[in-house]
Amino acid sequence: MQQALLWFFVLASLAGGLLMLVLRHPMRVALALISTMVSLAAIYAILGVHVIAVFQVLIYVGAVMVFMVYAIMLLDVRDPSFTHRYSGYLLPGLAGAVVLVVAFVRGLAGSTPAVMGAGVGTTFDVQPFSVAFLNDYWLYFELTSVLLLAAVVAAIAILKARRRGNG
Amino acid sequence: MDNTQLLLALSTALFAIGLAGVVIRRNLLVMLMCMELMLNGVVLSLVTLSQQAASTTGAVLVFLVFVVAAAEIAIAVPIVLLLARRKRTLDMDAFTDLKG
Amino acid sequence: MNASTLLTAMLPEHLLLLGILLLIVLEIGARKPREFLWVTLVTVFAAAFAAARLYVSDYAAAPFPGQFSVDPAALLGKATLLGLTLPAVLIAGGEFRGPRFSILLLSSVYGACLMLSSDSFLTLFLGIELMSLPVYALVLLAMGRPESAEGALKYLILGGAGTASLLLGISFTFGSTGSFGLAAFGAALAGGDTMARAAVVLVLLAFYLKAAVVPFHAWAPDAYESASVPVTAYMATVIKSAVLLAAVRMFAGTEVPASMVVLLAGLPLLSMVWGNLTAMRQESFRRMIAYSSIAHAGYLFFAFLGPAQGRYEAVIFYVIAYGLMNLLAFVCLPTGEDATRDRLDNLKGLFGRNPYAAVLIAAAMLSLAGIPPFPGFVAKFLIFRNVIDAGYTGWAVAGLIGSYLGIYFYLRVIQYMFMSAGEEAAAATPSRAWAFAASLCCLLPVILLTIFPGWLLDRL
Amino acid sequence: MSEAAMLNWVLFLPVAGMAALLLVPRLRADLVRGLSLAVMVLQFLLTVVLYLEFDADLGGLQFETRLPWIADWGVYYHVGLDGLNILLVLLTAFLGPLVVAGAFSAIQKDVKLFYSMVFFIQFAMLGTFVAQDLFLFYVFWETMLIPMFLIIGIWGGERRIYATLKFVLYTAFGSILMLAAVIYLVWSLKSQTGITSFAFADLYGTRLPLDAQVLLFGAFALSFAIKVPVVPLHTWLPDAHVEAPTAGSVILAGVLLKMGTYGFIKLGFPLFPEATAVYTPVIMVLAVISIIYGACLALVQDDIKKIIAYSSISHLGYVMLGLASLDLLGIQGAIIQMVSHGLTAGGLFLMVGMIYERCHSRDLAAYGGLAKLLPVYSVFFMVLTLAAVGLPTTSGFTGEFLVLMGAFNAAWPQYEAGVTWPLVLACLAVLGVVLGALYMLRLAQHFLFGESKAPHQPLADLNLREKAILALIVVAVFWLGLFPDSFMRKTELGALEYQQQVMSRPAGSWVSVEPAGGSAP
Repeated sequence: MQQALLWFFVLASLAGGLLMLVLRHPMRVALALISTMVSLAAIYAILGVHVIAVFQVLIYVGAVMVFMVYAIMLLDVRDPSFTHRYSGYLLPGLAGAVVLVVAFVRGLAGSTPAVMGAGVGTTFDVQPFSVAFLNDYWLYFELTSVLLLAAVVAAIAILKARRRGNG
Repeated sequence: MDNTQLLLALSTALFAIGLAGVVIRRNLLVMLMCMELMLNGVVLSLVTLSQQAASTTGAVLVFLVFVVAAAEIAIAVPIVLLLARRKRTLDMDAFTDLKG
Repeated sequence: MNASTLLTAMLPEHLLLLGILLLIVLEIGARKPREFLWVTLVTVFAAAFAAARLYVSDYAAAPFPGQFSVDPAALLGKATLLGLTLPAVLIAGGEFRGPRFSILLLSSVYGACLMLSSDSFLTLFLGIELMSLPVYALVLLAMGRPESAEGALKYLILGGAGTASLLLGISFTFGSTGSFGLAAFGAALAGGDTMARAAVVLVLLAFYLKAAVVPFHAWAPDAYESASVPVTAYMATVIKSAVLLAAVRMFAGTEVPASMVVLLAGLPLLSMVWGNLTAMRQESFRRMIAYSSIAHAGYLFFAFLGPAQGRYEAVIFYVIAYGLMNLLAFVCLPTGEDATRDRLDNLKGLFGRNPYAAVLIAAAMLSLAGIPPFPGFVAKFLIFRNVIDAGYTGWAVAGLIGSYLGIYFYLRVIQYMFMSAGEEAAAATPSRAWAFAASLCCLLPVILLTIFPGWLLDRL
Repeated sequence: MSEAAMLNWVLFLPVAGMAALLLVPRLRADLVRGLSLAVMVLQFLLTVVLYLEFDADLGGLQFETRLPWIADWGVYYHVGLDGLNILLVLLTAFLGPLVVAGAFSAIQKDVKLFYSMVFFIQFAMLGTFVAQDLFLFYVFWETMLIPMFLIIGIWGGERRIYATLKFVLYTAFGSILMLAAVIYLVWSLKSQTGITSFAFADLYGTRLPLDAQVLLFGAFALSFAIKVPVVPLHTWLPDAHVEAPTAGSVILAGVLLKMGTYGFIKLGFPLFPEATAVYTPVIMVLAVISIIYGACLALVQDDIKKIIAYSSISHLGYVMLGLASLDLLGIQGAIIQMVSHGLTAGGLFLMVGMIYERCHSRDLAAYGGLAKLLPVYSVFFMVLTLAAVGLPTTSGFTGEFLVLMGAFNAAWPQYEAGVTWPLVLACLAVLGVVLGALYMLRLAQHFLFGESKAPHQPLADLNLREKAILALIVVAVFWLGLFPDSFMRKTELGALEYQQQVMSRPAGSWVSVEPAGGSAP
């Protein structure tokens, strides 16, 4: 049962990804992306890494994509990029992607990662994760806050720049 | 093909699809979403491998990726709005007029 | 790990953070926008001085073992980056009054410093992101130009794709070696299994993208042209240097295996040829510098072909020489409206208007072209010497011919300045003093390196 | 001052001159000119002292200075005089003041920059001649491009930008390959002996397999041959000469072209003796082609500067022939010929510049009967023309005669051994002398005699400054022609060392080596 669900979500996320390449309107592309993201969250849940599944839904679907959809709604529908989907790199781009997938899947299918089975099926619970994060990895906690600070200032700067650009 | 390999293959496929999207699509917003797809593929691979190895570091990295992705979007969306507000197109090919 | 190690080892970073916080406080508190630049200047200078001072005393410590450590090589790299940031801040004096520019710049430099000290891929990843994220906004800050937003967005999307590639590489490196340590990359490079090779390729591609190596260069000309002069100067020198120095740290002592030579030499060679050929056709100064920097990224990656112990010396000397000369050209650009300032035509007859600036730009161009006696020549010599030392004579000859292709467009700039008559431009604008200080900042080390390149080389 | 320091003084005086010019206000053109002339004269006087002090009976380097420059790489600031470069240094220092004085009236735009660039190129040229360290040599060699690029590009004629870019791109291409060869050579030395050194003396001792030598010599030779220029690579020269201002032409013809031949004699041949043996037939053939082809083209030109430019190609062909003959007389003759060509071609370019200032035309058809209009000018012109042709008692005769002697000396034993082509080449080179007489006399005849049709009459004859410049050159020309002994004494040991350097190491002499691929006649 679990295996069947896993396969279902794998195929669903793959289909969502492929749809993103062919859909015309950005809104539909966004919906395809959201379905992929939700499928991935489901996969994480099946794997038992609930923390990440929750993050995936909260941060990606909840924040990022909502923001994105909001942006799409403000756009001009007559934009030529809505009707012409592809740039001049269509064929080389697709060919490159196909080569990439074939090379990686063929290469990786043969080799077993060294880390396989080292600690099978460990789940990350919120509590041990938070403890580890704040004890052993607090450097990253600090750095993340600097990063977020920079991002906030950057966002403000862009918004202010818009005001100046309009005036 | 066991589950790990299946998921690694899926993550590579999502990464490649996203990359292809960044290269072939014309709309900058769609390109942005394709880039997000690449990141999602990467997260899948990270989660799969670090879960296999029971690595806390991997989980921390996944968390960092989420934060960074959110920060990137926090910068990208205002830029998109800025473009839309100024009635400039989101067409990639429209920006190539300065190419030389 | 005790508190004093924590304080000393990260002193440059702490100073930068302090500056950022101070600026935020000032922005909330103060009304007058003028003093921000001083704060930035003092911060960058203090951090640079701290890094240099620690380097001189051969300081090494690991406050976060396996995550963050400093050694003299990293400290010299940080001192270089911070020192190169100084002129960029100085020329921003006339253009950016607000604190946002300063905060973004400082956090970007913070990220660059972080990269040079990283011991694990997590730190490296955070460093790269912290360095790049503020720059996306900085590119846009010019906004005198409508293209800025497009340039910034394009940079962001491709930068994000690069990040994704780096992360997948990290993930595969972990898969094949079981470690997130930076040293795992060396192991993956030496190891032969498919996953390790895929990891190396992906990580390398990410670095190529960040350093703008053909065919991952598409963002560079647009972003460089969109940004205003100080930001372009910053991107072309500090960011490129940080990426390359981080790459040196990542490669550590690993020799390049024969199977990777084509990837490590082929794309950079293509980069030189394409960058140099395309630069010839540009009419915008910043776009020309963008293609020139694409070519220079090619030279720099050639350094990795050489024997491992010579790599750091070659890259850091090149980065210093290249950065100084590039900045010199930027700070000497005639002042004026950002868009007109950028046109190459604007340089016509510059010698008649401002001989000091014209001579310095000419020196910068000749150095970038690798013509002696300027330091650019010594830097190029060092890189190609290492490549020949490692036995790749054929690649070295191809690379030298690739570098020859670049001579023409650098000479064209000189031709515009000295041999064409230009219309009399408007008189100087108020930022003159800043620009002059910035030019002195670059000029003195350049003179030193021109006359005594050995002074620096003997110390590396 | 100590003896060794004096050479450094000579070398760095132009730098001091540049620094001094920096302090002079931009608009005080007279002060700039006077100061430049004073520095140049001082430099020449110091060089004369050096020349007199140079001991002809001592082999090896004199006035040597060796200081670490990039200690890490084994690069030294190493300069010195020997029999091969002493005359060229003297020539460079002699032409310096004449170039400066000759440009007094011709250069009115950006005077300060102009004289700075003249100083700059003087510095680079002297440095190239006296450098005894390959890295230093390369730095000076390449640096030379910068001032020349500006001199032609700023003060040149209408097509100056095309000409100057062509000049730089041509020469830079050769230099790039030479750079690869330099690195490879030093690396080979290091892998053989463990020493990292750029010193000529150390590099002469490198032993490389023949195929590596052939490639490296090819790279060095390409760079030098472009500079000389040897015939298929010469196309930049007429353009550069025609478009350059007078001073640029004088520097170019007087000194810069000798860089190429000096490179062969100092580096190309002695570094790769076995490869030299392989290449000698090719070089001799190209030299003779240069002699004949240059002369033929000079015969049909209408532009006076082009005639002299093509004659330079022809004359430098003799130098190459003399060097490749590896006969002692031939080598010394080549050195004398370099100096002589520097004097005559430099003088002729100066004279063309003087008439151009008066009539603004370089077209041969526009002139005629100048002998009546400008008697003093015509006398000087005739003397220099005859010297260029190689009339006995002038320097041109000494040089060409010695070179041809050398070529025959080298060819005769081979002829007796049954190899005829060297003798054929030597005979063809003699033909070049005849052609030379033809084009020079054609020039003199159209220019000085015949119907007088010079534009812009009446013309002022030479003023005192111009007379003094030309008189100095003419004195030098006759001195070198009448008393070549003293000059040849100074070069004798140097030439001998060079000859031994090249001849000692090959298994047999170059005679025994088959011409590569049978391409030689």
